[in-house]
Amino acid sequence: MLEVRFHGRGGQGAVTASKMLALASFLSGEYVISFPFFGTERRGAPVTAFTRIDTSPILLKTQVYNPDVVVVLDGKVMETVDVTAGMKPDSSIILNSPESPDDLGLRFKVATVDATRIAIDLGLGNRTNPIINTAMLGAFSKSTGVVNMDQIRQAISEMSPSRADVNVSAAEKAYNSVRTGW
Amino acid sequence: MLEVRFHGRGGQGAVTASKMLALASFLSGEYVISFPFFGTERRGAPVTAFTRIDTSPILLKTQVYNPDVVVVLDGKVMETVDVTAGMKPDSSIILNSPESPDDLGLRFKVATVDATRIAIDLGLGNRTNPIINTAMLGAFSKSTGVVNMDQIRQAISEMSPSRADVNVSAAEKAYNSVRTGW
Amino acid sequence: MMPTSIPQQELMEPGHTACQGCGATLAMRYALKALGKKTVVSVPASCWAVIPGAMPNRTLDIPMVYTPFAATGASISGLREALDIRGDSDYNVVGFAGDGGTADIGLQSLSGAMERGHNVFYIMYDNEGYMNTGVQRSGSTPYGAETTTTPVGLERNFKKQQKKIVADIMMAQGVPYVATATIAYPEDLIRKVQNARKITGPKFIQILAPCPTGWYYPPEKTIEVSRMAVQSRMFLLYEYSEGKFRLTKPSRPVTVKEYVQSQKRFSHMDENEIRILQEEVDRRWGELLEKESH
Amino acid sequence: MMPTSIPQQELMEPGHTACQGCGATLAMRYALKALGKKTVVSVPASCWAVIPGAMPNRTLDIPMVYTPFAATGASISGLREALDIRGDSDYNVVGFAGDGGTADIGLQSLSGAMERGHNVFYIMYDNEGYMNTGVQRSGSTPYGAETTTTPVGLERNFKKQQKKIVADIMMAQGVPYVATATIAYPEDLIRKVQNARKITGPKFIQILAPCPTGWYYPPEKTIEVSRMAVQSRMFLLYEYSEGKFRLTKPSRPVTVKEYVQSQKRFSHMDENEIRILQEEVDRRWGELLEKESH
Amino acid sequence: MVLVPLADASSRANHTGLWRTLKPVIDYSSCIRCEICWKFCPDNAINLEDGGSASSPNQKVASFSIPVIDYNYCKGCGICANECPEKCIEMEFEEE
Amino acid sequence: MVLVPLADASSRANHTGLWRTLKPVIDYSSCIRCEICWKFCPDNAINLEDGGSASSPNQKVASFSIPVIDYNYCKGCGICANECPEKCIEMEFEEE
Amino acid sequence: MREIGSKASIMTGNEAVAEGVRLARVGFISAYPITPQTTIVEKLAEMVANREISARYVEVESEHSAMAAVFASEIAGVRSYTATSSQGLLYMHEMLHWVAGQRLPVVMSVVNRAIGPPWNIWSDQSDSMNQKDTGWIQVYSESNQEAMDTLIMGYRIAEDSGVMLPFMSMEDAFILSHTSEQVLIPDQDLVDEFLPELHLDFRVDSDHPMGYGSYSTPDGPFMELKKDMMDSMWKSADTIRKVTQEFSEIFGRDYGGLIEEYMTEGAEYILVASGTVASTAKYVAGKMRENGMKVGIVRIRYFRPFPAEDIVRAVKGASHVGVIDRSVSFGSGGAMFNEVRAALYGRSDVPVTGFIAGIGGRDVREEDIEGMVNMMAAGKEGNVFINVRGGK
Amino acid sequence: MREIGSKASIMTGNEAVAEGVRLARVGFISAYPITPQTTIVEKLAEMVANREISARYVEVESEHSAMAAVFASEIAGVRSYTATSSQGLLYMHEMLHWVAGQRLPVVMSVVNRAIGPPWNIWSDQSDSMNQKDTGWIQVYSESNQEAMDTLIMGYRIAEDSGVMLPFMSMEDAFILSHTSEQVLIPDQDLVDEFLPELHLDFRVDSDHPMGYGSYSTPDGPFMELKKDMMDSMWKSADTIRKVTQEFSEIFGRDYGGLIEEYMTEGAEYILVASGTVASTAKYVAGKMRENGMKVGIVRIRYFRPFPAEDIVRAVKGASHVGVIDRSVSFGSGGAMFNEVRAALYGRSDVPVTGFIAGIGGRDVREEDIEGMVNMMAAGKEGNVFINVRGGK
Ligand SMILES: Cc1ncc(C[n+]2csc(CCOP(=O)(O)OP(=O)(O)O)c2C)c(N)n1
Ligand SMILES: Cc1ncc(C[n+]2csc(CCOP(=O)(O)OP(=O)(O)O)c2C)c(N)n1
Ligand code: SF4
Ligand code: SF4
Ligand code: SF4
Ligand code: SF4
Repeated sequence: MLEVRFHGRGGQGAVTASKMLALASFLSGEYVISFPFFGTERRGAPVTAFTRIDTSPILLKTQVYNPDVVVVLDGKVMETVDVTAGMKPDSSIILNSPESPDDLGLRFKVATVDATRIAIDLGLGNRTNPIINTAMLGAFSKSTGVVNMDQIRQAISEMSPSRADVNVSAAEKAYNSVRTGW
Repeated sequence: MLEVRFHGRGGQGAVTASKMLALASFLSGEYVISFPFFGTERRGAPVTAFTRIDTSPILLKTQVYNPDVVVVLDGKVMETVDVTAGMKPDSSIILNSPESPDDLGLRFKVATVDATRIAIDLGLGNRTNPIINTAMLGAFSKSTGVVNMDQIRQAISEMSPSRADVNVSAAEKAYNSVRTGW
Repeated sequence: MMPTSIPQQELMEPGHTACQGCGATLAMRYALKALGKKTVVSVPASCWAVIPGAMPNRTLDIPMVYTPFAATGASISGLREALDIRGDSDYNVVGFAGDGGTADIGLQSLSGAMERGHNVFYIMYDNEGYMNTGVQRSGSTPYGAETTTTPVGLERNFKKQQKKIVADIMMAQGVPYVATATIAYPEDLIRKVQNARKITGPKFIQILAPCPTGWYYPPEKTIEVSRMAVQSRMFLLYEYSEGKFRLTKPSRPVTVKEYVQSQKRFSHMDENEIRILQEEVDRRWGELLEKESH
Repeated sequence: MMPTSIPQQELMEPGHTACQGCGATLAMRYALKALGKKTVVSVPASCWAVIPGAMPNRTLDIPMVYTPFAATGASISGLREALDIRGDSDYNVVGFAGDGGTADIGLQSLSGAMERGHNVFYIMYDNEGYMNTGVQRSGSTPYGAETTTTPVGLERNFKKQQKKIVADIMMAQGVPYVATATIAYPEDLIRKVQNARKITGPKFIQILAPCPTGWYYPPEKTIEVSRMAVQSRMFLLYEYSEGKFRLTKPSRPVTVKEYVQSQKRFSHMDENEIRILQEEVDRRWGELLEKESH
Repeated sequence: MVLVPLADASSRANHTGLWRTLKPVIDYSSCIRCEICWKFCPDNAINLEDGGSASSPNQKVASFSIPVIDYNYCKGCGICANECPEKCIEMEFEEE
Repeated sequence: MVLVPLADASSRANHTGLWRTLKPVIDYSSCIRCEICWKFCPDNAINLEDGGSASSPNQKVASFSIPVIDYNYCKGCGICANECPEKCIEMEFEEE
Repeated sequence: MREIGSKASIMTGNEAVAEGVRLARVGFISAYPITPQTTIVEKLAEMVANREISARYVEVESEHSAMAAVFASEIAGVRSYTATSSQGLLYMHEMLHWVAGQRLPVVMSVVNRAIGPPWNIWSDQSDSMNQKDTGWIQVYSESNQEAMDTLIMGYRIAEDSGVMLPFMSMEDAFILSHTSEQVLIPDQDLVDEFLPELHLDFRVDSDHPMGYGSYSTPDGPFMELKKDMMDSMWKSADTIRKVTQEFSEIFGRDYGGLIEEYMTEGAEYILVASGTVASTAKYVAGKMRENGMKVGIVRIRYFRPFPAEDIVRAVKGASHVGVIDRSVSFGSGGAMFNEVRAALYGRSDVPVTGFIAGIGGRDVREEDIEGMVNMMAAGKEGNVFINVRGGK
Repeated sequence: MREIGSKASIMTGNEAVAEGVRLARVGFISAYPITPQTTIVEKLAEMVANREISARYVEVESEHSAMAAVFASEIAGVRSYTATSSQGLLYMHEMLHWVAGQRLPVVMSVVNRAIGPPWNIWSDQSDSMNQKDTGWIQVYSESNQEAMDTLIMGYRIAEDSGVMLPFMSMEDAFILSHTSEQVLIPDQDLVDEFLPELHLDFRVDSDHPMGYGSYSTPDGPFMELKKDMMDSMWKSADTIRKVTQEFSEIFGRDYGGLIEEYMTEGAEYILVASGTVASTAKYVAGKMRENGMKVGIVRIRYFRPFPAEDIVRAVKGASHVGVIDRSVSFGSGGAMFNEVRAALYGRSDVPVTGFIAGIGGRDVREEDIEGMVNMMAAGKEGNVFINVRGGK
């Protein structure tokens, strides 16, 4: 069973990312579960979401306490939330950041991708609200190998059929540009 | 323990009569309980009330099924209600009626009093709505001997202080004119 | 003299258990004459939930749904939609509730149903108090009235607030058909219900229905008191239909004082209190006259 | 140009959790400026029950009682009487509720409190929908708006009914002080609350409070949208005080179409639908002008 | 089948005439058949029965129907007597 | 004593400035101290600080108070920038 | 013969309750009428009008609002009272939770009446039994005297600083509420001594602005708050015993504690019951004892907190226990029956039979109680409906 | 690896429930929004707007009205649906009784959420547990698939001519309602075969005027009506078993019956639980079994009718039974804990421990469940709060 935790802020699509990942894995024949940790917070406030992936039905319904992978959509969240909480020594963390993994000084396996840049370049959202979740999925695919790009493409076209192409491009760009520090 | 059941129609004061009897007995140091059988019926509809009198606290909270005394404030009730239901062979029944006890053909101890006449003569209520409950109590006192007129007087002045005098007169008149068929 | 023009059809049967001289029964009787047999009525807790008698008795020749006290508006919403789904759009769906069940505990449900615009009737029979529970104050009780929860006593705690007039609230909410009526004028009442039938959408009719038991007057005076309520302008008859407002101008006006003196519930009122009431009556009369003028 | 005349005192603290550009917070902020520190506010389920943040946070410098959704009117009745019993008659007792909590589930309790005449304020912040639960239709949602329970879809199921205007209902019920206001005009809003303070008895103020999250416009436009609502006459500002009615006649009128185009919730509307809305706006404007004229 | 709280027996079985203290009696010789008593009876205790034109008692007659009180149901409220324009209904004491 | 659900800690502890994506920056040289930004800020994130008459930047000055944004709380909604009559508030990108 | 005190009188249960409210110096009353509660609040309205009590009385537009009004007045620190019944109690269900969760010592009278449909204004306990998990202390009286005394004790118990939970005091519809019997009215002085003024240390105060209620995340103190309510409810059992004891010292009437044991000494058959049914059962037990049947009665006064230990102790010697429920819990059996069995689990092995009786005001007669004992004697177990017309 | 049917998809619990409503061909929907139920009715509103379901959707002004509207539509013979949560469920308490008492087979979804104050939108079962005696069948699901399937079965069960009781189907807040997982959507044809059209033989009809509800005196059929409800509720257990079996034959998913037994075979420690806590407990049981702890789980699906017999049978071989309540019953202990002990009374003598966990959305973690088993192994009894911050 693989456990993934997403961090972002309200409106950035962390919950959607968690669900897209689940869908992509589901499409490859895995059992999945994806859920947000819901607050009553408003647009802009920190948000967490979880995905579990397994080869048999998932009975465990708790939150994810020891994620195998952590995905951070917005570095600013790290100012208030300990995104590394519960990470195991061999867990990895994927960050939306223009910096290189090594510059971040985290004691885990770190990957970075400049998802905001990718989104803005492709016209996904705007500078205030770039839509970065598909790019993060591309980075996830490459750095973890858990789902492949075909499945991600399929998941994107199911969940956002209207702008599927651009989103797929974003995922691909991220797939190709993610920098893994391990 | 003495068990009494009152029959009348809504507005005639059967419930008050039952309570006055309880008060009179209470004043003579007995334990008492007095309660109506409540319907949702309106003014004019048949009404039943009960009184229990005992020398020790009354634990029995059921309706009265086998009354020692039945008091009927309005003969018309007898057209729909079996006022003699549950009466024991030696139970007595006190009726508001101008007739003599023997003319009524009931197989119980019967007493009659023309309470309506007494009330109207004394100006208690009017012909449409004569107030007869105090008269019925006078008749009850005389024919059963359970409470004496002093206590009835006291009960009346506590419960209807404004027209106590006339009501006491009614009770006395009834006391003196009740005809017992036993 | 011509005999009455009101329909002969009786959809309320005798043998019901209302008090002698009950005005609320007449409100139902007349309303059903105008509505006809293809009608279903929802009745919340109120005298009218008791009037048909205990199970298994019914006194209406139409289906009558017994509804919790606060639920009339919602229940007619559900009935209406379900009958339409069934294809029975020709049924009249009617909520029939007392003033407590309308002005107080049922107001929200009423307002919601009206706002949603269901094709329903809501008839409020207004006996100006909670009568079934033994005469307590409602929002629709008029200023000055004594009830068991506004006992006069040493503090003179009669009802101090003016009557909340639900029909006015319904107009303010934009209900397409709103009317007031009373049992002393059955022809008017029936005509209004018939007019309401012509409108698809929500319809609200408030019927003043005097209650001898709660207003403390002899039962034979029910019609008389109902008539005096109109003549004294204590209860104004109007019809508001799709933006048009029509006010009945009663002949032979009676003073508020005369009206008030016809019922024991007002018997404690002094001149000053009667004046306060008269002034409010005059004010409202003026207001509604104005309203009619455009 | 003179700086604003509104009171400097802040009784709402920063650090609350409202959305960016939330109009409802401004409604509270201004209201408290007018009410001052000796105020207790009862807030039912709504955005405002969440805005102060999770326990142990509070964002107001006055006591705030969290109240079940349907209970605002009754709770201020109890608070008022109890404070009077305590001898604290100088407190302002205020119900502060959203439009869902006022026009729908709280209407009954509101109407009851007003009818009984307690010396209380009821402030409805009107963001025209159930926002805390994610933008559902309320009775106060205007005609034409899309919400999650009135999704347009193939059937064009946007809200089909005209807005239920609670302030109008309150006037019809005879509440001594009724006013409408909006956050784009804080001076007007504050003056109205201050006027209301002069009246002993129930006071009702409806404040239009645009919601970027539910109306789908960018957060920086909150004041602009609030202003346009008045200029387009979609939301009319008035004050009704002890029988006197005063209507604000907005300068620089904007069409309903322009207003509607400023928000995505109306983006599906076609010319005909906009016309229906414009007609209703014109009708009501005429009606209130009339009302003012006597 | 389950038991459902339904009520389907006509209230006609309930003879509320027993509630009566005073009894309305119509003097047909003055009755003008205006139907007012029928109209205002809250207990539906007055039936309009076909009287034929012949039975008209006087000039003012307004209808061919005769109001007949059904004492099984009349509760004796007195409204009919009070409203009768010709005052031809008398409220009498019930004989016991 | 029992536990009662009471909330008595000021929300000031909650730095909602973190929610911000865009950051309003006031150009004091054009600011006329009309207080409009202060008036309309839904987050009470603008404080009026005493600026003294001397610091008046230009002719149109309306008050002696200078609006100062408290970035601990400003969520970056942009209302102040939008309403500023002199357009002297710029919404800038947050540096990371 | 009974001694008559100078303030003895006969009065209905509802009148006695109203007297209790007066004696407790309640400051704020809000209610909505419903048969058979109405005469309580009518009486109180009259007292207010006649200055016999210095309280404010507000008649609201629904029971939800009645409870909301006393919620708010209590939070402002004023001793508050309401009363209701049946549908009215159901209609305030949400508010019951709210008042308990806010730890407000409101006292309410409930006149136990059946739940519709069909409408039925007569006695059964389904209304209050359906509120058993709302966080209110619940007590059933068997006489008018007890109803009045319980109300006065109610404020003492509810307002105890270690309890701070609302208090629901039950009377059976009509059988108590509208039944007149003798009641001794205690002196106001003594009551004042027994029941000090309410002092709520968190009452609304603009000098100490707080949020009353607030919201809590899963990691917030929500679960701790609920556990504290649970703990306080359990601990209230001792407070109840202590207060009942103190009451008996001052006023001379001893109600025992959470339960009353009647002839349980050496009893073979013990019936557990509450309200007026328990009173009748005591009467029948007395009669049956005379005929050699060793019958005893455990009268449940407090159903919340549930007196598990007391019951276990009381039925120890019995060879068969019967539990009378005057309410229905569809799909489960009698609620009291279940809780008694749960309490006895692992502590007893006598057979326990559940009797469901008196629903919708169906009278529970002497012969019904005798029948129950006889069924127990015959070894009958399970859930039995009493005096119900058979078949369909 | 799991087989993917052509109609498989991932969706949230609320989406799955909305699909169930569509498949059940509901005709009338009325609801009021409340987190976390909202997305069910939003989805339905969308389906209606997009003609994916031929139902009318009415958004009313409160939950009391939502239930009143479906009460009325159902009495007119139209299959009806509503959904709510927490405070909304409490607010319709009176109407719950009314719908059950009128014998209307309404189906409702309840998204289990905690009760305030303080406000808390997260999961616990206090809301529905407080409605346990209202005459509704109650069922708890552990997965989105089960939630959808249960809804469809619900109409079959509720509308059975021998049952005719309303049906309340629970989902844990967020943990199911907002969690996405795979769901197989059955074919409409098969559902139509399984679930025939509603035919209410007493539906409103002006040709057969009747009073619906009426009122009853104590001597009227009131008590008989309530007994009939009780009987029907008990008998519904068989209907549930039969319908569940038939469902499994048609759709290939077997939910067992009123309870699910998981690894109870030879289990020493059996935990009785419901909802998603039971799912997690199953996971933990599997892990502990691997470590040699003989743990089994009894998952209560139907809490009403209470599956007493099934539970007695399932726990027979255990040496210690634990019951997890995700709700609080102040002054009594866990409600499931009590009913389990009542059921076992006289039929078992193993120790039974009550665990109260997950209140207000407090996560029930693996270690919490392990801890419970360890406490059982250590012989701990009574009522234990799990994962609560200590002291005060
Ligand atoms: C929730 C609820 N509260 C209270 C009652 C008790 N109740 C039944 S009828 C009634 C009075 C009804 O008054 P109104 O609506 O004016 O009708 P009326 O009795 O005057 O005809 C009351 C208070 C109830 N049945 N349900
Ligand atoms: C009885 C009840 N029903 C539903 C809810 C859920 N609920 C909480 S806030 C809310 C919406 C409030 O809308 P509104 O009053 O307009 O205020 P807003 O959220 O828009 O500020 C709803 C439906 C609740 N808390 N209680
Ligand atoms: S109390 Fe009044 S309204 Fe009710 S039945 Fe009697 S007369 Fe009619
Ligand atoms: S949803 Fe709207 S009203 Fe609510 S906090 Fe956000 S902006 Fe304000
Ligand atoms: S007295 Fe009353 S009930 Fe009898 S016939 Fe006349 S109007 Fe009808
Ligand atoms: S951007 Fe918004 S929150 Fe920030 S200072 Fe300006 S108005 Fe206030």
